[in-house]
Amino acid sequence: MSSVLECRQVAVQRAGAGGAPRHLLDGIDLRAESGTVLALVGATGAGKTTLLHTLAGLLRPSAGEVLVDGEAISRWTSAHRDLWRRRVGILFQGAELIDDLSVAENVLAPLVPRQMPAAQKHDACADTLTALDLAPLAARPASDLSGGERQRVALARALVGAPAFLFADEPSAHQDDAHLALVVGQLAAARDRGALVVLATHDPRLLDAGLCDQVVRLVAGRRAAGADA
Amino acid sequence: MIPHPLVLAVLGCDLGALLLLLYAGWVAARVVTNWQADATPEQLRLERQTEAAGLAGSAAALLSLLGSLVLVVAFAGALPGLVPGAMCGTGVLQATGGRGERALALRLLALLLLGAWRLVARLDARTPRAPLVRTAARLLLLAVPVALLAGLDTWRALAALDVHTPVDCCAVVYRHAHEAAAAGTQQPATLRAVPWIVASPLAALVLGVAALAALRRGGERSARRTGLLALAALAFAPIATLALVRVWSAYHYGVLQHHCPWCLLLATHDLVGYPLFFAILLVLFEGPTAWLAQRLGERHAELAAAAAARTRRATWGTLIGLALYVALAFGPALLWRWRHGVWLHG
Amino acid sequence: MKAPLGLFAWACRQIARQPGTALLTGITICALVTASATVLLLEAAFAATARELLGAGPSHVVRAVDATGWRPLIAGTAAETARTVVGVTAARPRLWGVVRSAGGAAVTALGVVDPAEFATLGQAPQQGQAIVGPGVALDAADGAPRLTLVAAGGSRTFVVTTQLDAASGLALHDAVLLHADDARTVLGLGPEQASDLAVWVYHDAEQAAVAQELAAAFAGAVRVTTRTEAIGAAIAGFAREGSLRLLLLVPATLALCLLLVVAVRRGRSARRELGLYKALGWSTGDLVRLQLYGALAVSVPAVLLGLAGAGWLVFGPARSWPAQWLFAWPGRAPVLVLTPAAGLQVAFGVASTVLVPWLCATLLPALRSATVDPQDLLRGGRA
Amino acid sequence: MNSADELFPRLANARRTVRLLLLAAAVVAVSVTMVAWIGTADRAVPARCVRALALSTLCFAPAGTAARCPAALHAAVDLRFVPGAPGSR
Repeated sequence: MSSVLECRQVAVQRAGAGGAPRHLLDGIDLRAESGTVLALVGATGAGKTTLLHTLAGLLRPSAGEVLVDGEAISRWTSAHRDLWRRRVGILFQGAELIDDLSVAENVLAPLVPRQMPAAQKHDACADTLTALDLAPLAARPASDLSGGERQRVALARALVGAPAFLFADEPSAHQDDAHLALVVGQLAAARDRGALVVLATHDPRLLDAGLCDQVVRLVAGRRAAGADA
Repeated sequence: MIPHPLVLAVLGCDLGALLLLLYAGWVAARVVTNWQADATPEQLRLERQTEAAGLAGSAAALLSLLGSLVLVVAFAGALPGLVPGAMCGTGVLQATGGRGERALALRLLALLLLGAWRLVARLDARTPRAPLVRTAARLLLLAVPVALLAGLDTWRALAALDVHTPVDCCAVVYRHAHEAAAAGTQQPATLRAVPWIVASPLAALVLGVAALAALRRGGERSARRTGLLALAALAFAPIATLALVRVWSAYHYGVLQHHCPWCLLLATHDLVGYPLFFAILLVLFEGPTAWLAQRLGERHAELAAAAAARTRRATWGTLIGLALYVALAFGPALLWRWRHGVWLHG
Repeated sequence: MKAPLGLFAWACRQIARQPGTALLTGITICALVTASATVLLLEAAFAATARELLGAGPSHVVRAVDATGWRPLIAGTAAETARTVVGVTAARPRLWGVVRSAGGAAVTALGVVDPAEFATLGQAPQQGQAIVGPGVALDAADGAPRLTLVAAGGSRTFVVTTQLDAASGLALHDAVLLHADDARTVLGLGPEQASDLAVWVYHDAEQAAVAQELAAAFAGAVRVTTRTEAIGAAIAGFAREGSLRLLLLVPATLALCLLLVVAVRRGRSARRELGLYKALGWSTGDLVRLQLYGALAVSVPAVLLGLAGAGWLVFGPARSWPAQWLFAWPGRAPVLVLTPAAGLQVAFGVASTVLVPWLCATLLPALRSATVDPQDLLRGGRA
Repeated sequence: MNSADELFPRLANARRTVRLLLLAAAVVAVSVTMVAWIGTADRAVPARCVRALALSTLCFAPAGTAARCPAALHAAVDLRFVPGAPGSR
């Protein structure tokens, strides 16, 4: 089922030092359809992560609207945005793993409250771990992993529920070339499965991999004019 | 207060419900004053607390219902053994010095208000923009003080329970019957029973027709049909209760003048009072719920589907309650007539 | 078989991550339930036993009274007087009283007035013989077991033909059954006298009414006690003793409060993880259920084991300990009766007075921590 | 890893431990209830004693104490049931 994600004049502000409002995003417009990859590029602090989290429903825009198939999800109550995130896979910049749980348990976490047979949950975890070369680390606690391994576990956690929307913040961070190919392969597979993949990245290896259908450049919270590829 | 386990259970449930209701009421007050659909951190925190308050309120409603059921079981079955002279709940209520009746009435009112709040809150939770959040909060703020009063009255009634002074349990029941007889109406029992013998089947018939009419899908006059159903249910509940106590209970007791509601809850009468009063309460709850859900569905388009489903379920609930009452109230009377050839009332 | 991987399993995993707190919570709840359930169960068992067993006993007991206390009754005339009252179906004089054995213990001497009635228990004692209850200590120095009682006219020694087994302990634990004449001698009664009069009526509901007519039928001052009053007085005394023992709940309740503080503090520190779950698609209801399952997984077994512990202390081999400590019961306590209804009531009462407050105390912090929003997690700058 | 126990060993162990604990608690509770039930089976004997000797009190308190026969208490006297018998408080 094809979906359309849109932003109309989205702005996000936060109380800065001394209480004066600080604009993290201002006047953002964009549109992306499922089955494509959208890359958000820009310098550190340009607002890539904030826009990614706003699209994922983690942040509510101070102005403007985020629409999915014409429905303004940004106006929904928190409870409904929680449930909407079951169609979403999120990869945080810092991986955000639960250190004293094992790799497999971290990947299982999103599926725990869902009404799915246990076998289906198990198979989804096993397949995702194998696809990202994490099967040997399944029983290891997340605290014992390297940076690259943590990022791949976080990606596996984002992919395990076969999400309709995948929001990945720096998915290629700490990855060597061998594992980068695995990551790109999984992102492409998600796209080919019909998901809308939104990446926030600095990594030219990712942009040159021929993965992205649309690139949006952000400068100081605004969309840079004419910069789309 | 006698440390009877069921008394402890009622107090435990009420204490739990009280704690949860105070939390839910605090959040409801903040919703009524501070709720605006924007993206400030305060609004986000308020939305989260509203979710939590909804869960706390539901848990409190469940505990209140459980506490009320345990209280009725205690009055009907466990405490008569400790009150000298008490044969059933009537004697126990006497031993509470009249506080018991008021506590039960307040608990019923609190449960009605919590039921209305839960209906609105659950419909509201089914829609992404929560159009009814303020209405639900106001209803909860209405229910909280009533629930607190009910809890206090219950504790006072149980504390005032006198297990030393004998009560004249059945004498009270027979005195009421004789007072009714001597109140200038020297008619025989039959004539005094006629109004109830006519009114209760008639009320049941009207309620049944209204429910079946409300079940018919759609149509522009569906709001009026559920309105009629609500009115029929509100009229049916008191008539059915009084008719049960004044007339139809005689066919369970086998005695004419024993107008006692509590003896129906005794094991000697197969606890038939529990399903009977459950049926009446089901009609009392579900009848108005059908109309309320219908009205909410009309006023908020995004609620239409969820409201229609709830209206249909409430109408079926009313029909089930009605069928249960007819079977257990009128059934024994018809059986008696078929077996003995005459009505017990002559 | 693939183990279910739902909220309950995840809640169990959360417990396994902090086993110490869970164990301490469980032990405290178990102790609290055992303590309160033992007292309530003992009271319920005592009341149920008294009602069931004494139902076979007399409905009224008539005692003659004067300014100094009890006076013996003239057995024959008293029984005839009682039978004149409407509703009385039988009246039987009784010979009984408290005497001391040579060893110093107080025992209850009972005269077998009606050997025919006694036949259901066995051969009635002849003169010079005695049948003793399981709790009476005998002196068996030279072969045949004997019992010496210190009586009104000096000490008397009896040959003990039978010592009843523990099953009769509820009724005759410290009783000494004697021939009627021996009983009168030991109790200092005349040949026609009796300690009091046992009366049976046709219908139990008439107890209160017949009591007044019985008192009026006797010339002298008498005190008539109905069976309901006798049982009520015994239960009330027992309940008063028991209620005092409930004070031992104070330390256990304080321990539970301490654990609540730990639970609230743990809830606050888990906010970051709960915020992450919210970001991964969990709802507030899921988080509350997770913490509720965790609380139930700890408290339900603790309550069950607590109730089992109380049951063991009241009915099991260890039943003598609470009987001695709570109610100064000497020696081996009898086996009490407990009706299913009374047992369920106690279990239900204790579980709700411990489980419901504990779940509410767990639910409220759970509700507060479940209201975390992913934005709180993100604002922490780590994401 | 074809089974959940292999992929999630600690999760499976934790769940199994709690289930065992719940089961053990239930078994202990049921067995104690059975002990209580069996123990109460022999109440026929005391019932016969009460009927045969017309007893109006049971032995829950030692002879000679107020709790033994509270209904027999008289406001004006202590507990000596028989004149001349040694005081037994």
